Amino acid sequence: MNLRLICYGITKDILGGFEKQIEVEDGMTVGDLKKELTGRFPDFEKLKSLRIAINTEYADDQSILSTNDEVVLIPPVSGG
Amino acid sequence: MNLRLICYGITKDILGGFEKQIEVEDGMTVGDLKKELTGRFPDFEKLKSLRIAINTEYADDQSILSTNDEVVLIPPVSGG
Amino acid sequence: MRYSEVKMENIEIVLRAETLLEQEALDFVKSDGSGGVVLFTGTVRNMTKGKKVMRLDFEAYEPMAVSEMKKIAVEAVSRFELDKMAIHHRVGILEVGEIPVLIACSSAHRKAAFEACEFAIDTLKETVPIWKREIFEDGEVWVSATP
Amino acid sequence: MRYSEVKMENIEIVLRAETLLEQEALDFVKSDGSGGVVLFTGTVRNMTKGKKVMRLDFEAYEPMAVSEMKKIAVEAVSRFELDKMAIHHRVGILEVGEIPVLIACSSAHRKAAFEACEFAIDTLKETVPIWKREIFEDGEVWVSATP
Repeated sequence: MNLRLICYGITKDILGGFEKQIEVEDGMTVGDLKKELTGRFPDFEKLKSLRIAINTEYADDQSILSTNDEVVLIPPVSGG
Repeated sequence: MNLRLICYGITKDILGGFEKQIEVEDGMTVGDLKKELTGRFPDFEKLKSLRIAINTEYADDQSILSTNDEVVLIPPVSGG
Repeated sequence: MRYSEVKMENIEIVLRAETLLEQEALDFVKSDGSGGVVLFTGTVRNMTKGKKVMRLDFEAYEPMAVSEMKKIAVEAVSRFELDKMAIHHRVGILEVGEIPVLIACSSAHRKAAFEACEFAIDTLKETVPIWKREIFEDGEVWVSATP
Repeated sequence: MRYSEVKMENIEIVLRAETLLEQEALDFVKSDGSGGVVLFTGTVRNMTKGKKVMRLDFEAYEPMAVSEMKKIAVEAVSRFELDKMAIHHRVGILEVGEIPVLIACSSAHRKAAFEACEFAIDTLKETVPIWKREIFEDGEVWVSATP
């Protein structure tokens, strides 16, 4: 399936843009997506943490992704 | 010796005014003064606490009073 | 979107590119039944780890940043029995001395207000999807991204 | 005397009959080297123990109130490694919603600023010779004087 990733902060630099379309297996979990990304873009290993939000909520590694989700990469936050 | 007492808060009501001259023994301590006041004005027993300031500093019960001191009665404070 | 807001009876969340004003947050939380108000103001520091900071650039995943700030305020009001809480956050370019974040709360009990305000800023820094880049004379860096 | 003030490089003490302004205390403590400011604002509540308060009347033993507030600020700045602290206190008649006290401080570390602000208001309520009378519809009482 096709996933549209939205990138904030340093993940924008790593993926080379705010939006990125990638082709992944159907029924992929958030945990799998993180592994997939780290495989394709080794710079993810340098981050303190990487969380994924699905439709504006933090998702755990077991959550299953669907092609219509708004999938957002959340590197370490630094508001305040 | 003569002592000029300055009264704030509820002590003004107990002594009946902002300033009160009283005659006490020479070399009287702060602790003695508190006893003397409580003897003369039993309403002092109702207070949560009574501190005495001499020349704008809190004085302990052993401090010796002198006729030229600015002696101020400090009932429980309630600023803020 | 450069301006987001949630306004409930006892909670006010603001995310915007315009200057934040302490008085605005204080005015929201004040009430005649509260004995005390605690305000935390973050400010942009001129130095970080001994290096001169020129300015900061804040970006937010706006809908989620607003909903996470709302969660914090809802939890703080309930857990600490507050009267009201306001959380205001800035986005965009900020110069040294400007205010990225304001958190104000009111309560009958001042101890609860202090605890709630500290809880809110601590949690905001962990959960709210907002990122800042520090801009130095010779480069820039995403704050806290890497160890 | 209805206006007293101590102003040092990093400490500002004000005791006055005129309205206190949060922005005034905040402006004093702000500095480009501080990461955070914490402000505590006391306000006059409309009720006390279920009874409607009309107004409060504050009186101070002014020279000592100022010197005790200064002691608190000096200790807080040193113990919590603050940049600056301001303590402003009102005297005279205050209506419901008005501000009797403001304490603001700035620090590189926000945890220290929270602790220092709480230390200062807690200590002020124990040591600073200021007294308030609560004025009700049917009488008045010196607050905390008797058990």
